[in-house]
Amino acid sequence: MRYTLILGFILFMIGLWAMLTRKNLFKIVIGFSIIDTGVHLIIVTIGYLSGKTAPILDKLVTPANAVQKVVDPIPSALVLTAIVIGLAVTALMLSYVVRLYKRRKSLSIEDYRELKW
Amino acid sequence: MVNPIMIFILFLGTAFLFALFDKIHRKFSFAILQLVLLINTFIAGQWLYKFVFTSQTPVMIFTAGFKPPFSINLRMGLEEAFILFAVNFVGLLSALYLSKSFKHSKVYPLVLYLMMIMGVNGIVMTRDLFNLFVFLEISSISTYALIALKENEQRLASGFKYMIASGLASVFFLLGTIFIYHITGTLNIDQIITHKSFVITSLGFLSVFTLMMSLIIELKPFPANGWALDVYQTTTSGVVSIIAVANSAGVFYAFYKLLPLIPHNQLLFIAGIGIVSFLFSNLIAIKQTDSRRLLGYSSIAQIGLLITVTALTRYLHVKSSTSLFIISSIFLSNFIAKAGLFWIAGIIKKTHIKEWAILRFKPGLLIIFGVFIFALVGIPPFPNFWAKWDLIRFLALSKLHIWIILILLGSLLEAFYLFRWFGSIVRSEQNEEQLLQPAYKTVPIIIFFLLLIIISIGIPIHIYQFDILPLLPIVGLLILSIFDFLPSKLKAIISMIIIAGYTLYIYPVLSGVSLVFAFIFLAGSFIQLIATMSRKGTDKGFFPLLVGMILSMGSLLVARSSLEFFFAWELMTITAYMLVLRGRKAEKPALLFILFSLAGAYLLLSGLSYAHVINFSLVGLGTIPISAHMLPITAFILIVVAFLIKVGAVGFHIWLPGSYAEAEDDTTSFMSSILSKTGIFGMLILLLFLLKMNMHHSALFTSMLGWIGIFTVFFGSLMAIFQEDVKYLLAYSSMGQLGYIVLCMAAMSHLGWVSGLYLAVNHLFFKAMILLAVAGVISRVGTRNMYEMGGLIKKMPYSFISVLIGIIALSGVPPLSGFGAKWLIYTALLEKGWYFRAGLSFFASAIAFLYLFRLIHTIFLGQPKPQHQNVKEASPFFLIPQFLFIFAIMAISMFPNLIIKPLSTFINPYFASTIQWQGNTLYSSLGYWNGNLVMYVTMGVFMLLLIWLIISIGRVQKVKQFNIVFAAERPFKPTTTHFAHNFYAHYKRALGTFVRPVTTGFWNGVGEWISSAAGSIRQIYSGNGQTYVLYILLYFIVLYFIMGGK
Amino acid sequence: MDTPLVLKILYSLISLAVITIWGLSLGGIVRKIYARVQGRIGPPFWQPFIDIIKTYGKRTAVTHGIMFFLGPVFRIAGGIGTYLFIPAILGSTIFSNFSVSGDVLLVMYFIFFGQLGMALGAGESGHPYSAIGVARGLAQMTAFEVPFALSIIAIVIQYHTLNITTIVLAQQGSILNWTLFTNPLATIAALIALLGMNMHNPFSVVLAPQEIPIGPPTEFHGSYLALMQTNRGIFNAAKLVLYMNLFFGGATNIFALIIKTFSIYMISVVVGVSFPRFRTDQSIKFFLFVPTLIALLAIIILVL
Amino acid sequence: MIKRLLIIVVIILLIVIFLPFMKNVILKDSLNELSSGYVEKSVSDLKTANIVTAVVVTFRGLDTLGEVTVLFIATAGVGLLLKRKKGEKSKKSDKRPASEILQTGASFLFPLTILFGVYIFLHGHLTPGGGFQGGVIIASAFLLLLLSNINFQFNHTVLHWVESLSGAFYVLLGLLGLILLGSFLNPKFLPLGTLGTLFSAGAVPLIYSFIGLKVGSELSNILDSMRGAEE
Repeated sequence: MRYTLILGFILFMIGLWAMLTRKNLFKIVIGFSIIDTGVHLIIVTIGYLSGKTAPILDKLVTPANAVQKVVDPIPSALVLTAIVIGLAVTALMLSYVVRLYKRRKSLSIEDYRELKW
Repeated sequence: MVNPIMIFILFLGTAFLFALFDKIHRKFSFAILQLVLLINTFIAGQWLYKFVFTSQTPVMIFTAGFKPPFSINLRMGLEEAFILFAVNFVGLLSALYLSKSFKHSKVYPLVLYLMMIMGVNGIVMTRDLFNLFVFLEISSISTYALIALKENEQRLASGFKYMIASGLASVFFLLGTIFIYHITGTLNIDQIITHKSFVITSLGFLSVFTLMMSLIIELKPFPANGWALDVYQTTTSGVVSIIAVANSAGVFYAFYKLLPLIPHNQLLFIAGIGIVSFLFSNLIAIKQTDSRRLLGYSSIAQIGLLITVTALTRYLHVKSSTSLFIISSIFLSNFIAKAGLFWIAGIIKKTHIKEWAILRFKPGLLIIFGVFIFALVGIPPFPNFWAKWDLIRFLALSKLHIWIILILLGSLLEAFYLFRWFGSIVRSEQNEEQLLQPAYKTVPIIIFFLLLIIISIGIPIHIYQFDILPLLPIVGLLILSIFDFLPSKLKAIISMIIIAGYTLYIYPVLSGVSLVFAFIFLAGSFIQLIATMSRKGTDKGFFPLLVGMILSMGSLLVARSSLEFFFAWELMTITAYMLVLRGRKAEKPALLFILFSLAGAYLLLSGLSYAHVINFSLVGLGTIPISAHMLPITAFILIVVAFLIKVGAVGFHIWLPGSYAEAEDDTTSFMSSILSKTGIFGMLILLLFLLKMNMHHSALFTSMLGWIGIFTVFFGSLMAIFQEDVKYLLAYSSMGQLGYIVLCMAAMSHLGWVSGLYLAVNHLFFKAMILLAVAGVISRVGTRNMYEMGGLIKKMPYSFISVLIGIIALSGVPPLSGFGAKWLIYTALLEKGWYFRAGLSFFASAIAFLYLFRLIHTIFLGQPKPQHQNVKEASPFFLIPQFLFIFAIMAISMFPNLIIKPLSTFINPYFASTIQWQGNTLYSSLGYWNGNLVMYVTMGVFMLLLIWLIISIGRVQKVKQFNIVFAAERPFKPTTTHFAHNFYAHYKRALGTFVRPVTTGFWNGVGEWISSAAGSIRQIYSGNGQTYVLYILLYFIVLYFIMGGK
Repeated sequence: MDTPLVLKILYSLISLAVITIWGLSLGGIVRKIYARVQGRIGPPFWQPFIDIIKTYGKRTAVTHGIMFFLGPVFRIAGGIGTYLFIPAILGSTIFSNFSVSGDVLLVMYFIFFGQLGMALGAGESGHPYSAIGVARGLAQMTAFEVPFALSIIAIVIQYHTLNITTIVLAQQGSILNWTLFTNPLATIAALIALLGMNMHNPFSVVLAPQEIPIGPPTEFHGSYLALMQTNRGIFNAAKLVLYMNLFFGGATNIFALIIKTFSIYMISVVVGVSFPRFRTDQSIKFFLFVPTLIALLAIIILVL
Repeated sequence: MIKRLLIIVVIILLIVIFLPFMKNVILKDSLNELSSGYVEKSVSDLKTANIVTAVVVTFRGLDTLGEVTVLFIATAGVGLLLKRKKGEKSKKSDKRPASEILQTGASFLFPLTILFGVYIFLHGHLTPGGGFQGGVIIASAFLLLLLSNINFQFNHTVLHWVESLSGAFYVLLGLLGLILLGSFLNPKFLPLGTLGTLFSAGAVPLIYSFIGLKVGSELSNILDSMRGAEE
């Protein structure tokens, strides 16, 4: 599953590229989201064990053989939290962008740099 | 004991229900909020109490009914309790501070506020890596949102920058966490730390590096911190104080918790990150004019220092209790002071630091402001001082020289801009403005102020086992502060009583040379205090500081350990600084004074740290067996330079003239005649050590010292003659006289020391006399320019007499005591074989005539000015001490053995005596002197001639001012007839090259260079959020390669 | 030392009287020499006595204040004191004066006593020329003090004492024992300094006739001036005696004293008549350069 | 241009630095000690069929509480930034109403979606999904409503009560664990039941239900705030 790992990092870099080069605030936020997604993908990959199934007991996965049959439940649990947190941050970022736009009617990050030095 | 998990339950329970509470009434919900914070403060406080005062061991709290690593656990130990208490407490106070904002806002900010504090609580307690991430996010996200409180465009822009930077940091954290989990198979921090050997693999290192970098970026290291500065600059005060202290505290603790993951050999890099941040933030802050941004830089610098100290103490395996003390003291100073300063910023509501001048009209707030600044700089007794003391000692023991230099350099930069700010407020000329001080805003500030004071007094007593003796200066200062409402005369009397009492109290401890200095410091002060009675009104603040300063000097004498000595030294410095700052135009000079004094203090600190002796003091000297290598050469040089700065030796003298001249007139007299001797006292102790331990090359050092002394004499005297301002003249004169003392002490012989001490005492007499007389004159004529005076002998004859006696004593003309000094000096120098130094000092003492004549002539003789027609004699309060000193001078002139004999006995234990007495004649190996006989002969001849003259000429007519032989005309006006301005033009033509301001130029250059460096470095903060992100990445990359990522 | 005090005072008075007469005559002689060099007849050598008697006789009309009044007293007390602290003739009880009260350092510093008092008195007169004169005088003094002090240091190194009598004793026996010969460099430096002390040309800018009438004493007249004129004689002689003691083997009798002091004085007179006047800054530079270097050389040689 | 180049360099260097993450990771083929412990314990001690749920709600319950809090904060933050104050009435919207299809579809789908959401969180301990997922589905139902009906107004009172109480009850359940069993968020104070049935896993389904309600109402709240900011 190394491919998904690498894919995760590719997403990371794409997001970073967006954050660093796009001037539009929305696009920067989207870039951040992409990074987040990449990291989530990485987390899930870390928990994946090839050929195994979701850690939920059912007919196939019985209490007796569960340990051999399931993937690591921890990263799944973690990614759940991470996603929610990512969502929260994104929501706030977007709200900021909305407010900024309301105030100055500009979405370019270059227009918000009178604070410096 | 309350289960710490209750903190979360309380926070969350109320937060979730907050919307409902709010529906009842805002007052109700706000009360709930405060109640929650109060209870949590109490819970944390209770634990803190247990940890500090009982032998409570840290406890682990498990959740979910499982043991870790299966469940998340929390820890409550001393560190946690300490930070939680601080954070919840500041949360409580800040909530109070924000009460008005909260009253008119939506309900959300209150909820966010609660959650932010809870987030920090969680960060501190949790022992699970991912849980740590969650709590970090909780506090960050609520911070993001709170920045928008009282929204404006700048807040929004800075908040957005903050979010993208901090968002990136949290992504790194996540990345690090998951890979650490992958490697170790656990998320429990304690388990991870026990498995930390995984760090050596490249994957392991990268994971830990990514994780730590995330935290470090959240700690806002230079230069990856532009976003944080914007937030500090814009966010509303109540919120920013929480961000700056509580949030940082949380993140810092997370860093502290995870630091064991860093391999030992990488710790220095981490320390390097901190020190870079500390140095550069302080450097750039110099250029800062926006008060909030300035505080932001200072916060970042302090966090940098904390990082450094934490990493270094871990690197050095410092005992945990000690390292904890150092870290928590630095932490606490910044915590309290920064919160307080940001709160004050919210009251001032001005951005530019100069506009803070309105504080001047709020003495209470100004004092608090000053105390906070002192706490940041590390002035005793505030916690930072103790931390610095211990820290530098450890670094010195471990020979981490470069770190000492960097830390002290950064501290000096910080002191520079903070004191510059303080000075500009105190001395600004801005008019009074309306300043609202609502109670809800002032109460938190006052509480923190009191807290700081309590802690500051608690530390020396509890941790360093100080008894009352070294703390007496503070006690004295406080007593006088209580009586500050009384009129000056009364306060002067109280001060005199206190000083007399103090002298009696310490008298049993004094012996030998310390008696001499006790006489100078305490008796000298006592007499000069009479002069302060001339102050009008209540003159608030003067007496507490003065008494503080005098008692600190006394403390120097009776200090038993290096720490006590240094404590008294710093206390003296800061009180003196405040006194100087009281002068009307003293802003710049006072800044120079404190800068050089602090630089000196830091040198002293590092010198004492390098010394392998813990009682560098006169009392301590006797209690320990002295061995060689006690004072390594480095220590010796550092300490001696520290004292040379205090004395104002050439090269370090540029602080001296300004601060002596611009201080209030009676203060100048204290400073010049008394305070400057503390440097001599210190040097004496140092030389005693040197003497006892037979240091290698010690002859070379003392010889160098001798040259420094004589050049100080020479340049001091030479510069004095070109001054138009009487106080500048006297300041340079002091510099010269102190140079003589240094020269004598450096001679390291019986006669040398006798003459040094003799001169020290004598200088007290004549310099105090002259300065008080001049103070009296200035108080009447209202100018310090000598050429604007003239002919005052007729108006102020008594002042004239004391100046006359003073200059005769100073110049060394027989028969007065000054000749004794000269005789002793030359004899000592010639005995020692320092011929060239003796020659130069002849020259210098001849030069002294020039300025002395100019002094007396241009003020008292020559043509009186019309505007001084109605000038009266100076106040008797000025005259009484002068005449007491005249009496003293006359006494020791008539009976030199009165003073030389005891001095000689005091020196006897250290050097074999080379002088003998025969009656009143003093014999040295080279010559002899009978002061008594000289006096009689001179007086006899003089009186005879005088009587003869009076008899022979009978009645003479006293003529008016212009009745002189002036080319048969009457001179036009006194201003043109009074030959005073540029009196020694010809001398300047001949020797002007020597007084070119080389030193001043040098120091100015240093200042200029630092300032422009700061100016160009801060250009990196372009204001563009994307650039800041780029910096973070670059920072990440560069550090990765520096730390040798594999 | 064992002489009773009254006797001691009496002796001093005698010694003082002798030196006063000699000092004043010396002044007269010099004026005569000056005149002759300049092709004039000049006043008789007893002219100073006449001058003094005349000025004493004049009514002393005005005073500018207490310091003005005290100035001349200081001045002459300084001159007399200086002389009294120097042992004038070796072995003579009468001429040993009050030299028991101090060594050469005392004498060096006592020289300032009169100058300071004079400067103060002149200062109170309020006359700008006085102040200018004082400024120049003091400035010049600081400069010639340097070679003088250095040569004294050289002597101290040489004889290991500050005691004038001891120094003189060490020079007895042969003319070659004189400091002049044992330590010529120091002597030369000191003699150049003497030119400054005596304020003859080229270092006469302090008094500078034709420029600032007579400098510091401008406002003084009558008895004041008389006192100062008397002092000029005493003080001059005292300095010469000091030089004689330090450099020229001292004197064992009054004639030796007279001859030696006269010869020493002639040196500065000769220089004085043959040179024009230096500006103050020039003379400062001069003193700090040539004689100082010579004196330094003297010390260096001795130390090595 | 230089900046662009710098960015490229930075990204390349980051890739270089991150290489060990991609290269050196040894992908495992069996559970590590901790996770196999989780699997065993959730079956034997907690009777929770969905092991992820066991981890999320029980073992790492504090995380989840924090997670809910984060969402709660986000709601507050968005509310602070975007929500209009009372009385600050929105201008009459001149947007055209949603299409017929959307309106009809929405009114048909809305109750079903809600029901689905409730199902998801109620069965969180048995099947994939749980409180968060269920909550999101419920919120999406409201989103549908918002899209289809431009004049739709949330009943804020109900929303607040649901949000507040569900959160408070969550904390209360955790507290009960503390009081009854001595550790916070211990769900075992309710009977554990039999593995794989609805009433199993102690308080987990209850907790997840509250989480579902809380998340649903919070997200709806965010939607409401964001809509308020539109004009």
